[in-house]
Amino acid sequence: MPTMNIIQAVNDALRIEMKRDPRVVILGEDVGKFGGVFRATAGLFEEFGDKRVIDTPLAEGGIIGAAIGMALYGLRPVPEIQFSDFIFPAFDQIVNELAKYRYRSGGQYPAPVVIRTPVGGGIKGGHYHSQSPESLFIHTAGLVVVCPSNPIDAKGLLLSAIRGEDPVLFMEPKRVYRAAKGDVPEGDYTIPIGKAKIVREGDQVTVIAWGAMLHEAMEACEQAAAQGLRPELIDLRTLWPVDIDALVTSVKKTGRCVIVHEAPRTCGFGGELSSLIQERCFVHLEAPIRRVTGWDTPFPYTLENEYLPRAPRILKAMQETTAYEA
Amino acid sequence: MPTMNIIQAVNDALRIEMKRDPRVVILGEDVGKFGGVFRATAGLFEEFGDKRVIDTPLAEGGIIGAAIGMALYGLRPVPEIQFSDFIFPAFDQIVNELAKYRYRSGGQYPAPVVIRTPVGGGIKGGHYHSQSPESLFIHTAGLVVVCPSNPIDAKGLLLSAIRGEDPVLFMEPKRVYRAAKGDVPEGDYTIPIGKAKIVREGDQVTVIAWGAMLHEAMEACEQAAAQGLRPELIDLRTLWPVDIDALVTSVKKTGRCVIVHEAPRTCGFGGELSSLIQERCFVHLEAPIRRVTGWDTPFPYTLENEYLPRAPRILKAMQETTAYEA
Amino acid sequence: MPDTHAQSKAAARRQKSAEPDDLISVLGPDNRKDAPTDLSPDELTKIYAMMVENRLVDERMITLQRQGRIGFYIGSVGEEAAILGAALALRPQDWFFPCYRENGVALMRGLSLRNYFDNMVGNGEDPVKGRQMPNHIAWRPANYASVSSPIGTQYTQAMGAAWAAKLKGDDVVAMSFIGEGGTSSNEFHVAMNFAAVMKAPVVFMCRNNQWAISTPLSRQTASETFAVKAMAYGMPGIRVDGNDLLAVHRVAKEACLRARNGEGPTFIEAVTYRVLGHSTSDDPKVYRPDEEVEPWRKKDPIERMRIYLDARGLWDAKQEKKLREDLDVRIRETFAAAEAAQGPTIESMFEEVYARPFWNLDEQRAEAESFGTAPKH
Amino acid sequence: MPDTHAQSKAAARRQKSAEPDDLISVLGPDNRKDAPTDLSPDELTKIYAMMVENRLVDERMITLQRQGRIGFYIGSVGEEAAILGAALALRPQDWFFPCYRENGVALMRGLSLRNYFDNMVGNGEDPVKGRQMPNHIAWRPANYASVSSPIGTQYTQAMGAAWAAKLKGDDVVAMSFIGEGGTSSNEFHVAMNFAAVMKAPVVFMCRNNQWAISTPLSRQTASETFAVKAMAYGMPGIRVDGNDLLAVHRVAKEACLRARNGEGPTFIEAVTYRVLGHSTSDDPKVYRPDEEVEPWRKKDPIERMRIYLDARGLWDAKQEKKLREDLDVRIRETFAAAEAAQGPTIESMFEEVYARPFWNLDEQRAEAESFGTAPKH
Ligand SMILES: Cc1ncc(C[n+]2csc(CCOP(=O)(O)OP(=O)(O)O)c2C)c(N)n1
Ligand SMILES: Cc1ncc(C[n+]2csc(CCOP(=O)(O)OP(=O)(O)O)c2C)c(N)n1
Ligand SMILES: [Mg+2]
Ligand SMILES: [Mg+2]
Repeated sequence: MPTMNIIQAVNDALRIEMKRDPRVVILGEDVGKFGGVFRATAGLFEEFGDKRVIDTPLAEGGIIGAAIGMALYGLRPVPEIQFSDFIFPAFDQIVNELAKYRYRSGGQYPAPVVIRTPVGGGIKGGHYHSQSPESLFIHTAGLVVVCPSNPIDAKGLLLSAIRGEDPVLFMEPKRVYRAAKGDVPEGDYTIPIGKAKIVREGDQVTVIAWGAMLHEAMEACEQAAAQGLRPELIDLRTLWPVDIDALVTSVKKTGRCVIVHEAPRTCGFGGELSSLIQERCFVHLEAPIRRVTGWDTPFPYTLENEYLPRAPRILKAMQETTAYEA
Repeated sequence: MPTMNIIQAVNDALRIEMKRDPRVVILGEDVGKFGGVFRATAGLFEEFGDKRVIDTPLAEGGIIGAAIGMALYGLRPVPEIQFSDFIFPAFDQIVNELAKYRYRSGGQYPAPVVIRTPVGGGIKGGHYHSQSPESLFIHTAGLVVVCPSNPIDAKGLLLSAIRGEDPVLFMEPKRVYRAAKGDVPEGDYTIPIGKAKIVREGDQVTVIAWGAMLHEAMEACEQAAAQGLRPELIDLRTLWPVDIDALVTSVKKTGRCVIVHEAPRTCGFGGELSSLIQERCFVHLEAPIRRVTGWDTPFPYTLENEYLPRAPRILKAMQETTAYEA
Repeated sequence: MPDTHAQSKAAARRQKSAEPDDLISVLGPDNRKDAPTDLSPDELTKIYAMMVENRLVDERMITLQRQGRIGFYIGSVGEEAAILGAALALRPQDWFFPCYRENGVALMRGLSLRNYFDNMVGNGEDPVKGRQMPNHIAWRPANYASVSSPIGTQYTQAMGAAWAAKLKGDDVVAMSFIGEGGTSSNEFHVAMNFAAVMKAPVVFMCRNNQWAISTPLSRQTASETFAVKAMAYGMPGIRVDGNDLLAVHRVAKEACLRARNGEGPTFIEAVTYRVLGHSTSDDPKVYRPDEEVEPWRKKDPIERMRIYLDARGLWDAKQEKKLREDLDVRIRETFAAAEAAQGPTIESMFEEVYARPFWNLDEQRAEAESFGTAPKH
Repeated sequence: MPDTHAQSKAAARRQKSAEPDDLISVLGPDNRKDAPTDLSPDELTKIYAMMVENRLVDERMITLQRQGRIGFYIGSVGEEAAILGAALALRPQDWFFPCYRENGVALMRGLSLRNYFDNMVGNGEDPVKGRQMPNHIAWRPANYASVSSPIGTQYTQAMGAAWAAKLKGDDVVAMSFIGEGGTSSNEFHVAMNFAAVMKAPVVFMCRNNQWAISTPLSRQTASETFAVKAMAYGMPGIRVDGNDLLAVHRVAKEACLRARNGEGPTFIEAVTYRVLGHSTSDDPKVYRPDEEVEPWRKKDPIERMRIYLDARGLWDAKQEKKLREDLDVRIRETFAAAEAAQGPTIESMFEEVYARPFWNLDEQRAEAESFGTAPKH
């Protein structure tokens, strides 16, 4: 099995699916000859030509609006938004149009568009190259939201997403785009949407993370284990529909829970997860569910490492949560 | 004191502030001669002229982008978005620009824009005239979010908002625009941003609501009281910054909590409130915090009364919550 | 350092630039019987009957809305030629992306009157299952896309569908409508621009009915016409008398041919007038004088067609009477049936959010069903 | 039913329409010494020195970025005439809404080199407090608005500020810049349209440097020029040689005068070229041949001005040498000082999100401070 990083895995998935399904087209800013600013579509223009890998004018609303029309017509568009920070000019097309198209047409018109976009901080990108907007899209009924933490999941989930019947926001954690490497199976395989993965088993505290922060959580878990703690670490992989069974089973076992994400805390996905778990595991909870998140500020430039929920903060929350006595 | 509905109270507040502060300008679609599709700006065009009450081209991004420029320059723009469902073409200007302008300029450029917009369902408006998008804006650091439930608060809060230094999303509950009446003090008064109001005192269960759903919650509380229950009902009034002290004090007293909102449940503001309370009142909680909300679907047309969290659903949640024994 | 290449191109453009501002008319002010058209007598009387049906349906629905029997209505009174004349240029395989006044096109392309009324009452047989407001329909068998309220979004989607057809090599054109107010929207710009760059086979229709709710066109643009906007995109812009069905049909057909020939998109401004309020929620008396409306009533597109058909001997008073009487009966009976149909089930509220409901929707459906149907407020 | 009013207006428009496509040049291909200008010799040498400063700063920053001493850089090499020539037409009370390549204008309007470099390293003395990437500055004393990355948003805000000035009756003009790629954005459209409808006193500059990262201008528009887009809005559109400082200054000054005379906005396409990569993150070799770049190096706007000044006897090799040496020292010393300054405090991360921090920010600040500064990854 070849060793790949996330960019290569995404590229591999796109190539496989474009070969398999002539309906798949890629469109976006600089995705063609250049192969995308992160090179995720590199080589596809050469292989599949300018009718299937298409550089567009600079307008995200046009990219997504066009993709919707293409999907209605029967194609399988996989638009790229260069940075998720620039998805907002397309927000109306995503939230009012794409997410509601099947429902509002009485089921006559599915709109299976898979929007790929890099998310998150840690690359010295400041406000506009670092945001994690997942909760806005999870709040929007009609969208599937995916965020892999490693190349194996990235490839398998992207293949599932493109073959699915629902619109998907496929968030790629750019901080570990190259750093997260793995032995990726060759050829075709899928990883199911909606299934979390227990990355590390334990029985004292459940730690929930995804994307780039999964790696911080992993580091914190290792440090905790070195101190004799037994955390259970869950990689959500699909944010919506969240794998509620996996979460409930784990928290019923551990009685304690720490949720990690990069986005600002208030109205972030952590609040939803905390509520879902509290509603379902009330009698099992031995400590308050904790959230370790980005602060409620715009994403800063110089202090990004102080902004992000890095391992020391996660570790401390785990320690306090496991030590908690009512 | 004159009896007013919410539209009249909003109109009154705008008139008072436009007289007091020449920097205040109103802009939006149909706000001028027509006085707005809900007539909230009626008469202001005649009184203050076309330089201060301005009909714009049909582009919400232009309305908000212009308002930002005006605020930077020193005016106090109060743009209207005709329905909050149509705020999304302006989403980038609100989320990436307005909310971050003070921060990203190192404090050099405050951008005090107050965006007025009707929200919520119950008027047979279907998908596109019924949405409650508050959680998207609460998630956005830099914005204040307000939603009054009655004319007295509407007037006092709007005056506070326009006099404040922060950008505000001022959500007006259109379902009770005319139905919610009250004796509104004449002339100038303000109601502080960030302070909730205990609408009904009780000690068995805390019910949290705002806007149009406050009235459903009130009805449910009355029915509950008739059955011998003693609910405490809190009208948030300001959604962000939420009055955390009021919530924590109440839930520490009651040990039980029901949160009500119209927006879809998943990643709605209810999840945030539930988490905040759980984090702070863990040992006091005698039952799981419950959310009674809109369903996780687009807002439907015919079945809107089955979609909205009406009194019977709220009542049942209160009953179950108070009856809960671990 | 003059860029001579651009300059010679520019000179060529200026020669063509007579186009965008001329108002193309075929019927002319007198609706002359020798007005040229390639529509056959049969096609002419059919489209005329369709215009009348559209009008009578609109009028009836407005009455029913006043009676509280439907919740809302937005019609196309006075704009039938601009709408139906353009759509008449389409073939069955072509796609149509409506704004919200083009319901007549759905009927013309085969949506049953019954289904149209099902949508008006939002019953369980409504093609969109009672999920959207009246006039917000979708009808896949006719490639009639879903109406949505947010202004302009349909233009961009039409561009995407047309582009998809081109990529697939299909002989398919997409047509979309927007109001003149909608030309101010984001969507107008990106749709026009992408379509021109990609040479997508799309016909962009603009109903310039001169009002956007209470906002006059002078608040939408400082350009002399809307048609001229096409020049910004390097696309032909056509200005046509929107109350002249023959003229609208002609320019739309030419635009379809250009699209099919690989020449890309066309923008057509159909100059017409919104003689009624914006919708049943609006009262235009507040913002515009009746005198402005009066002259436009005289230019009623249905009346103009009737005079023309009459002059050509293709139509007479007897036919007119019968058409109207038949329609009246059909509309009343069909509406009564739609009104009597069952509403959508609570279960249906949770379906088709996704291809299959997720666990949260299953849970919520069960909860909603436990409360049954809510009392109406 | 021809609309004669619109037609006569249209005819008038067509007569004027020579404008948008002509490429206005003053220096001409030979940078002739008799090129007319109303800039005084003193102004000319000053603006020349400013161009050189801008260039040397850019070059130095790119080097420092390669050395890992700053995180990112985006400069304006080759586009200095388009940028500084236009801004030179502004007065102190005028407002400037930059895209991200116009930092030279901040320097020209009084931002200290030290503060500029503070922003490059994101230290605690950075005017934007280390909160934004390099090149994303704001400088209120010069009415220099905040740079933000999302393309085009500055155009709409500039329109709003200009409109506000007009509403207040102030003699103030706003100028904004966008790239030719940015003309495809939503913001371009709404900004241009609102400005024209409201007759806002704004000068819309477009640097047509022919590339948007890897995307050539042929993928941004099917129109022959960008200037022609102004016609869609009923606004004058001007096309100017963007490497000719005298020409850019002239048309910008005329546009400012129109704005001040109540004649509303002007759109100016400055034709230039992005001779380097998009930013330090980009490698243009992947997508464009070097042969395309070469001719543009010969049209370097600084070189052209130098030849002109030289010919007029206003500049010589000695002055050139001294200017460059002085700048080099000043840049090195100033950067060293900025680099040595303290970083922003953790507390500063929580300030100015709102006028005063809310309870959540107070809580979070305390938590963040308890961890201190994070180890760098
Ligand atoms: C994005 C958006 N903003 C506002 C509205 C509210 N609205 C509905 S129709 C309308 C006016 C549209 O005018 P025009 O485009 O001229 O079309 P017409 O109704 O005249 O056919 C407005 C402002 C909307 N539907 N969508
Ligand atoms: C809304 C948005 N989308 C995408 C980007 C990413 N991006 C940054 S610069 C750029 C190209 C801009 O090209 P152009 O407008 O021609 O300006 P230039 O860089 O050539 O000066 C892109 C796509 C962005 N900053 N904002
Ligand atoms: Mg109109
Ligand atoms: Mg460019």
